[in-house]
Amino acid sequence: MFGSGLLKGLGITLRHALGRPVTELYPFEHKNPPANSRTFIAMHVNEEGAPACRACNTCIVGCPDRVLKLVKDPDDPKRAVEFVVNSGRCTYCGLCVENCPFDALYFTQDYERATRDKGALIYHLIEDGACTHEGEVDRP
Amino acid sequence: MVNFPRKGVEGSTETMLLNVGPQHPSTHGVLHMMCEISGETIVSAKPVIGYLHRGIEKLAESRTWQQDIVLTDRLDYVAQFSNEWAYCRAVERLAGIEVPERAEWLRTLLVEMNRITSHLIWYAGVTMDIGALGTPFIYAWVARERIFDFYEAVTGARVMPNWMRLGGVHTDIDSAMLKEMRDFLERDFPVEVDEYEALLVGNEIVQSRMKGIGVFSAEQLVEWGVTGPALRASGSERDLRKDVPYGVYDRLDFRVCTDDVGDSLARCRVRLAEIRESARMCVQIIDGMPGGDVRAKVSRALKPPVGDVCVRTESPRGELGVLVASDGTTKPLRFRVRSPIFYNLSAMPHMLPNHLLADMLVIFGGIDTSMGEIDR
Amino acid sequence: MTPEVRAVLARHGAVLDESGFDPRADVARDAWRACAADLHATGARFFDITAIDRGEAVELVLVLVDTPSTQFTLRTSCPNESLRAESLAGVFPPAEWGEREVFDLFGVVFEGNPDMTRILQPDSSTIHPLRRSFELEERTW
Amino acid sequence: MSAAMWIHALLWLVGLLLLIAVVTVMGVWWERKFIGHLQRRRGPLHHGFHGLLQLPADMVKMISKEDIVPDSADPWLFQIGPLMVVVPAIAAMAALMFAPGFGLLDMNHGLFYIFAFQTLLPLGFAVIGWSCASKFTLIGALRAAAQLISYEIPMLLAALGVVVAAGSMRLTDIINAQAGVWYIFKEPLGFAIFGIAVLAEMNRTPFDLPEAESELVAGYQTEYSGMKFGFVQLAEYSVLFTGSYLVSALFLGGWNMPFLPASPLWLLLKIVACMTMTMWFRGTFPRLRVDSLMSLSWKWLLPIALVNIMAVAALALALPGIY
Repeated sequence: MFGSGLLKGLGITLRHALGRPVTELYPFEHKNPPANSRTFIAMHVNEEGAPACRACNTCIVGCPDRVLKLVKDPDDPKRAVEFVVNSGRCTYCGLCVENCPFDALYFTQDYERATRDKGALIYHLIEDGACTHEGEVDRP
Repeated sequence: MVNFPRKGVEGSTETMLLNVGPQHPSTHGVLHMMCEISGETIVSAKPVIGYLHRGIEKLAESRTWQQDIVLTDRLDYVAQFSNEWAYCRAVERLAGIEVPERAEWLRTLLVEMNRITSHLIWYAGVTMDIGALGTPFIYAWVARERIFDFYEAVTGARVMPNWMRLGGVHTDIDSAMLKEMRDFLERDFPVEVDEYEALLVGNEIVQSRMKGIGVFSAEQLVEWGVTGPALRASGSERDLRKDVPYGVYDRLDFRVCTDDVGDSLARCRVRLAEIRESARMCVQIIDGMPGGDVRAKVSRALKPPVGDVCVRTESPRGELGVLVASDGTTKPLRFRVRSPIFYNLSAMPHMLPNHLLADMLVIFGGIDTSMGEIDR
Repeated sequence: MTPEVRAVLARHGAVLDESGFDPRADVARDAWRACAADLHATGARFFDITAIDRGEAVELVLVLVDTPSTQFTLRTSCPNESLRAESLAGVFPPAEWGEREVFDLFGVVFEGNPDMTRILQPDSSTIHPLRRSFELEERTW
Repeated sequence: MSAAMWIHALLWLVGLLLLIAVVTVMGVWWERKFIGHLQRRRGPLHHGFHGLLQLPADMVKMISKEDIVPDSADPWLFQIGPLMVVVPAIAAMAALMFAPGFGLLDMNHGLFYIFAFQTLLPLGFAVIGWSCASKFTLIGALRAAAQLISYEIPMLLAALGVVVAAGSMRLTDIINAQAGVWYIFKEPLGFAIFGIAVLAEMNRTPFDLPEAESELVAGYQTEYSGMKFGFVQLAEYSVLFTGSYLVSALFLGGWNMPFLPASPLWLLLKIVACMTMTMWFRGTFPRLRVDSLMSLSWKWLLPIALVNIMAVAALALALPGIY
């Protein structure tokens, strides 16, 4: 019958209206991304508290977007003095973490670093040879 | 200036040039349609593209074979896995890489799920275009978000997965996740598709708008270079998943969804049927999934032999071709994407004349544009 | 590859090479359009038209589908001194856009194309970026 | 006219303007909320009780926005266009009766008066669409004019059936005549036609072609911003209110309720129900195409409306006690 499709449509929408909304109230409710979600890059620390990076350059070569910068120690080519991430360019493809032969890099579970300042998107993982995790935010 | 000679209508008053887009609510991105209209009837039309041109084909030449997979995600950003797979298949063929069995099954699984999400985007867009305020849009989005949760849990990203690798896939899917997917696709999802169908195809207003609008025969469409669901709605059985089986399609029991009416409503029916069919296929794949490795060892500095290869795959929008040429170095000599929508859109000047302005959106919906792949 | 296609290719003096992944047929530039038109008459369907820059020449690649499951490429070469070829837009309608793209990105002019203008880049552009001579700036950190 | 009458009229005028403001604010809020829930969203939520203060905030924003006049627009027509829409829309409300003897003007031809002013709306839309010098607004305006004019005829004919049955054009008489049986039961066909036609007159889905956002960006109001846009919105909600009022008064018994004493509350409830109905349609249906819209009016509604009015007249003659 003509009109039955219309009535059925009205029924569907009404049924949904009486059901529960699906919206996530984002700033008020936080959703934790799954464990392997690709977000911001961080650096593991070994037992001595030194960065796990062995300055092998694999991540730099593998990165499609020139996001990472590494400065080696002139005395010890296996030690990184500086490791900088320009996350403003990062496409979160995950190739650096995947390629790292020492598993030094990992992804944080932190996705809230919106900023008005592009400079704030550049953060150090290693500064003066020591691991800094200033970009990372620990959420309870 | 864009070359657009007006045809005019004999014995009529002056025609009017209407620029629909590039900023318009219903051009799905940045498509610009130059329409010559007489009243509300389209006399001639010309799509103007390129507003989203990012030069991906050029960028690919300065990246290594592996890094280019990141770029393929960004071609057709609603059918990411299809693009990845097309590219990976082309390079694997060129370099002679064997893909493990389980990886093929996993790839097929996510590509079919991707077909569902891509068609859900089409559904959302087409209902919006014909004037439903966005209710069906959001219903489609809810299911899509659910599938995107699976993507994120599997690949680590929702929209730009970068999951396939040359010689396999990046991460395996554990059996708990597979079961969750199966439950959703077998139990909850078909019920939602019933609702989509009732709100679109079952609605009398939609029928009055789409029935008999934009009727094209399969011969016409093949001549114009149209592929995919738009062509199958006219009765053609062309589907590369059957014609040139790749992945594990030859081991799945599925039918090619066709319709012989060839109007806009038939195109809607075909896509909705494909959503159901893909969900059915996903369940089959999950049931038949073998164990084993998911990734073959491939050198990071891969140097495929000199030569070129063109691989055709069936993306949600039609026949996606990837042509890669190698000069024996770590970077491609040429990376060419034969975009299905690029050629589908090129048929627009043939399809639109003598239709009303409102029909333009319906016909657009029939070929399901996605500017990311048209402009590359 | 169907016998009809083989016959057409042989008639136009194409050099057939079936050692690669797909059969490829190289024709002279003069026979480009005539060969494509005869292939169209055999029922071969258009799949894609594109180009590969070989340094001293641009190789035009026309991918055609002869049976639903097989494909082959028809190729011709345009030396850098004369980047022009006959248009196939009259034979295969979708080739109009494909040729416009090749013109835009490689600079090959197709004679007889009804709308030989740039398609992806703006009309004011003066470059043909997919040529190998067009080098991207080195990406710096 | 005496001073008392002037004061009476002035008070009513202020009251009606307030009513329009409240109807617009509450209408927009309720529409957003209701459609939000239809779409499994929550609608406005954060300002005030369930987002009630969102709308006053939006109004303040609208008033304080820059008033943009396109370069090529006709400056005069562009300025007076919204007034030409909002004035008839508000003037039509002067004849609404909310309870026996409670209204600005209890005219003995009140229905005629309301329709007369609603007929002026297409002129305002045409002026708006023309003055912007934009093709989208022009198409929207022409669609609005064509649509409103074609749906007026079946609407009037359907209303005429009620007038025939009630024997009066005074709204009070029409509503009081439904103290027993509502006209929706006596003239279901007339109700269906009137409902569809009023939906089209109000530019509501599935007849919202003049502002079809997927085709025409925003139709005739594309170029308007700030408070001029606000005026057009105001007019739309006034028309929505008037239309819902007419459906409730002509067919749903107005302030009458079976087994319960007559009260303006029932009228209000019915109006809200009618408005909610239009929002429900809006949340569910796509829109018609422009040619099927026209053929629906001229090929279907108009002949059926003619049959309807003849049947009603014949019944009224044959069964004077019942009809």
